[in-house]
Amino acid sequence: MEDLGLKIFGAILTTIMAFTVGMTYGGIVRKLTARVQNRYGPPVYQNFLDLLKLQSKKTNIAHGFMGHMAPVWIIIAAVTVLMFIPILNGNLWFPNLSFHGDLIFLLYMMVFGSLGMALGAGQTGNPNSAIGVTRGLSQMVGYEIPFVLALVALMIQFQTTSVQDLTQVQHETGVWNAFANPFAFLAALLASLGMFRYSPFDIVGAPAELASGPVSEFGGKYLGTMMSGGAVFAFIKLTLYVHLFFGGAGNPDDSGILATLAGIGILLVKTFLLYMIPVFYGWINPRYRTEQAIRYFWGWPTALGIVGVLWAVFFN
Amino acid sequence: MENDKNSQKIVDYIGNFARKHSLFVLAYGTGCGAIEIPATMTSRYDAERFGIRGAATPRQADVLLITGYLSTKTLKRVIRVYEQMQEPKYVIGFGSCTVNGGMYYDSYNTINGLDQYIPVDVYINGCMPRPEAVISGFVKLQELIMAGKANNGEKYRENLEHYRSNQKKIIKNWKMPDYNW
Amino acid sequence: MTDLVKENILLNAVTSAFKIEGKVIRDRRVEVHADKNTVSSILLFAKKQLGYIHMNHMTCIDWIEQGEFELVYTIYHPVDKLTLFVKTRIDREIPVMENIDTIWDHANTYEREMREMFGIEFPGLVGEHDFILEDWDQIPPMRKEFDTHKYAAETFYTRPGREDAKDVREELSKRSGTVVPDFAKKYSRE
Amino acid sequence: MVREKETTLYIGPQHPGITGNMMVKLKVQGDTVVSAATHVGYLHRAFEKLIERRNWIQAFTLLCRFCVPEPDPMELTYARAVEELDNREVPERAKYIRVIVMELARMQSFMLWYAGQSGSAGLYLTPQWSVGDRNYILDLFEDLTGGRIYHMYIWPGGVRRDLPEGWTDKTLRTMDYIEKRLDEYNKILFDNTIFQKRAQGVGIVPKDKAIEWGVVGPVLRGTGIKSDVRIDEPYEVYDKIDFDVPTQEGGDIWARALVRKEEVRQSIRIIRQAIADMPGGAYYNKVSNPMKWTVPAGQAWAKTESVRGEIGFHVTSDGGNKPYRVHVKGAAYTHGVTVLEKILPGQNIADVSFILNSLGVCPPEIER
Repeated sequence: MEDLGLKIFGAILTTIMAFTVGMTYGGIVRKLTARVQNRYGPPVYQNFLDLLKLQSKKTNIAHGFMGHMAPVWIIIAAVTVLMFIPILNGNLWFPNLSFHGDLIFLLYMMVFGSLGMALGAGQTGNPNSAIGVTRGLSQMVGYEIPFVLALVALMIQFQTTSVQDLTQVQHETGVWNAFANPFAFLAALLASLGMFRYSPFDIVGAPAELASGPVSEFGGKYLGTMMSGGAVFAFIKLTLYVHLFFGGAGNPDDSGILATLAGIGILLVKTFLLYMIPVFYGWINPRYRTEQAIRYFWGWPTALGIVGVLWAVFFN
Repeated sequence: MENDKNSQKIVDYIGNFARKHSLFVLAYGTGCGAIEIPATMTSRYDAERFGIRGAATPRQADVLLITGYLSTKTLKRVIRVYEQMQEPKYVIGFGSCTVNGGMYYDSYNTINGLDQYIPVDVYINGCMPRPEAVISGFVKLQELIMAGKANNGEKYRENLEHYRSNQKKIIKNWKMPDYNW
Repeated sequence: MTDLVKENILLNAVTSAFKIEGKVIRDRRVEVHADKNTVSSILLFAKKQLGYIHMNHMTCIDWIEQGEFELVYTIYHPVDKLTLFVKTRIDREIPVMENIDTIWDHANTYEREMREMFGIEFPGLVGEHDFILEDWDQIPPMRKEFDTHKYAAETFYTRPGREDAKDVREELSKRSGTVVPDFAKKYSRE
Repeated sequence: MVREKETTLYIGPQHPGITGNMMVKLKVQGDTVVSAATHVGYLHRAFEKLIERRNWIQAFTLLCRFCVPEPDPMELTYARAVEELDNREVPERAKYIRVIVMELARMQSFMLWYAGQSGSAGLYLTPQWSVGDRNYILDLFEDLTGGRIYHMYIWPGGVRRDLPEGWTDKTLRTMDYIEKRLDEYNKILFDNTIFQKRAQGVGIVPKDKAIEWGVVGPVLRGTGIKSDVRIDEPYEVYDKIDFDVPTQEGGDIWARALVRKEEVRQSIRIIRQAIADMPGGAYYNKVSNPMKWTVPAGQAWAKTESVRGEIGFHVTSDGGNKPYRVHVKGAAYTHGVTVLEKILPGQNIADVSFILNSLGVCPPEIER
């Protein structure tokens, strides 16, 4: 039973860490954005204050059952996916369920949050929400293709679908997958631009077009819960990318306190740098129209993904 | 939730602290004062350092900023927007024309005195108020929030009949849903 | 400016074609006075024959003492840079005017506004009746007999002045020891 | 993604994408607009009625509020109409000062347009820069007139006060700074491929219909027709100053953006010339007692080129001390209603706010 206790403790620790890191990154991005825009900017912990304020709203209106469930659904989906991805490369403190899930399963699970959002937004009856959901799903169709191609390339190259094994391979050979299959990596990187929904791919909640899209009718606690879910999802995507392409973080053979802390440090550095790519891109670019965004993803990123698959098939 | 002025509970204190530092302003330029809002939000005056940022829809907003005079046609929309906002919510009257009509005191289409129709927390006077004045108005609102004195939504709920009768005096064709939360 | 050649040619062209009065106001400004029934044919003539293809403006002036509305159509020639005013007067009691939004599309907006603000009817004008106002049940507000101050004072809440409000001139003169000049005294608050 | 079903979508009055406070009612099929209708009146303050109750000078406090982003062209146009009625001469120096004020107004309004145009496209960096830099121009106005936004500076017969000491030097320094910054803006917005992709071929105003629809200003110049009140009917001292009027072919958002981009450079050029050529002397042909001032009976039509196009004032006097009737034609009056309703069908919903900004729709000018 000690094992189970450790697991539960690890799971709670993982969730707290994912939430904190996701929120803090959001705050850092706000601060950096402000500096780029010649401003002083809000404090780094501003997102926590916003969340606290939203959660302490005294009235909260829900539009029907799905409107009530959508934020819960999102956070459940976020925590579930979080359990299935390796946090520190098989570190004993954060084992969670990462040994049981594989990439294909993860792909399915990551859509779950959006699905909850879609159902909830549909029930609010706001046309902006409906259009926002349609746009979100269209965009997902766009970026999922290069992303899946990149993952397929990795699966073919290393003959495994397990995230754990993919990380292990990088640890053993010392070569990051980003270099082992650069085409797949680039395809996935470009797809990540759409995944993080910064400009030019913020078409879902485009303020000048759709107010704030699917979340138009959500306020107070619901919006706060969605914000937390979003923060966890950001951390999930970043960690997954780091483990798939950047050799993960931490040493699977050493689970001592120091090694764990060092692993967390490396994870933070890698995820932050990765996070900066869509953010940098977003600072200086206006927004695409929906069909332009899809055309973008089906252009170069998809081509790179196909090359990545061919590379995996013929050169390894 | 009781909000005793003298003895705030620790929960209230934390809540008020968060509310104070995170004010989502509804992006609704109801009048000409809206021209100074971009200046307030952007690089020279940068209101975001106080946690003030724009919100796109009334559901997400905390502060309704009435930027200037309200025509009767807009008043109807403002009431609708105000009622959609979630409590605790605050209203800032911006510019002289919200106080007493200002230079439009004799216009047949603008209201004089915003607080007859919706409760107002803070008035910022001037025509038009400079960004510094706007920020000082927000700081004043923050002080009120921290002292637990900004209870706009409660005031509206408790005196709903008073406000309704005033509103219906002006808006002739009343086709709006009831205030139900 | 100089001899106003272009202006006189224009004036002659319009006045001789329709047998109406007109005059050259100054350089680049020519006005003609027309009967309300000929206005649309003058405008069409000016647009098709003379090349006045841009309509700048369309306004209505309420001459309450004469019991008439004056309508002024301002049209412009983009090449000659001349402005032609076509003025007409219609009865204030039966305000009906020909609809010209078939000649210029954007005349529709002006006419809708006039219908709302002066109560002038334009037969065949499309568009909702509420253009600017909403649920307006008084007389059209831009008519001279509508007293906006009285209406505002009756309808809207008037905030009473402050009890301690002071007259600025008196206060300043008291503080600085100067005398309020005579001409300023009539503006003082009693 | 064309679906049979039509949805009604209201953009505004409370919507982040709308310019000011108005409403566009759209019928939408999928992502495509089928029909559009403009609803205005949310900002109706009955200015024209109120001006009839004010005397000639008091009207200025109301006038400048007609269109909030650019108050000065309104003052100038009204002042010119009143001068025409009153046969009042304007001193040469005042004319130069007016030109400088006009071009500064054009620049500050350009910067707001810039923010609106890139903000509605989803680029949030340049709005922060340009609205921030706009404050430097407003500082100049503040030094000159005492007000940031509303100035009440131009009066019939001249301007209200002379240039303060050192103001011209400060203006020239600000112009140098703005010119440097404009290069940086252009790198961010105009060199951006995504902006080009979004702006090109969208919101086309056809060249053959443009004049008939009453299109004016940069929108008309964006269709390739050279039309500018400053050269068509030179007022003040624009005929003594050397400047170009840029035009572009195409009639789409991109063409209009390029026209405006070039126009603001011309403004800088005009200001530099006007400061260099400025004569001395009086700045105000004084009205003896403005409160009792009467203007001879008559009608006058004056027009001025504002940043969004031609602004016209039709001023009628019955010989009294109050205007009998003042009717304003703003540039947005046709852009915001007729033109918008005509060019929106067939566009993507994503472009509605983009087109609104590009046409320079200013609701307070439509309903006044």
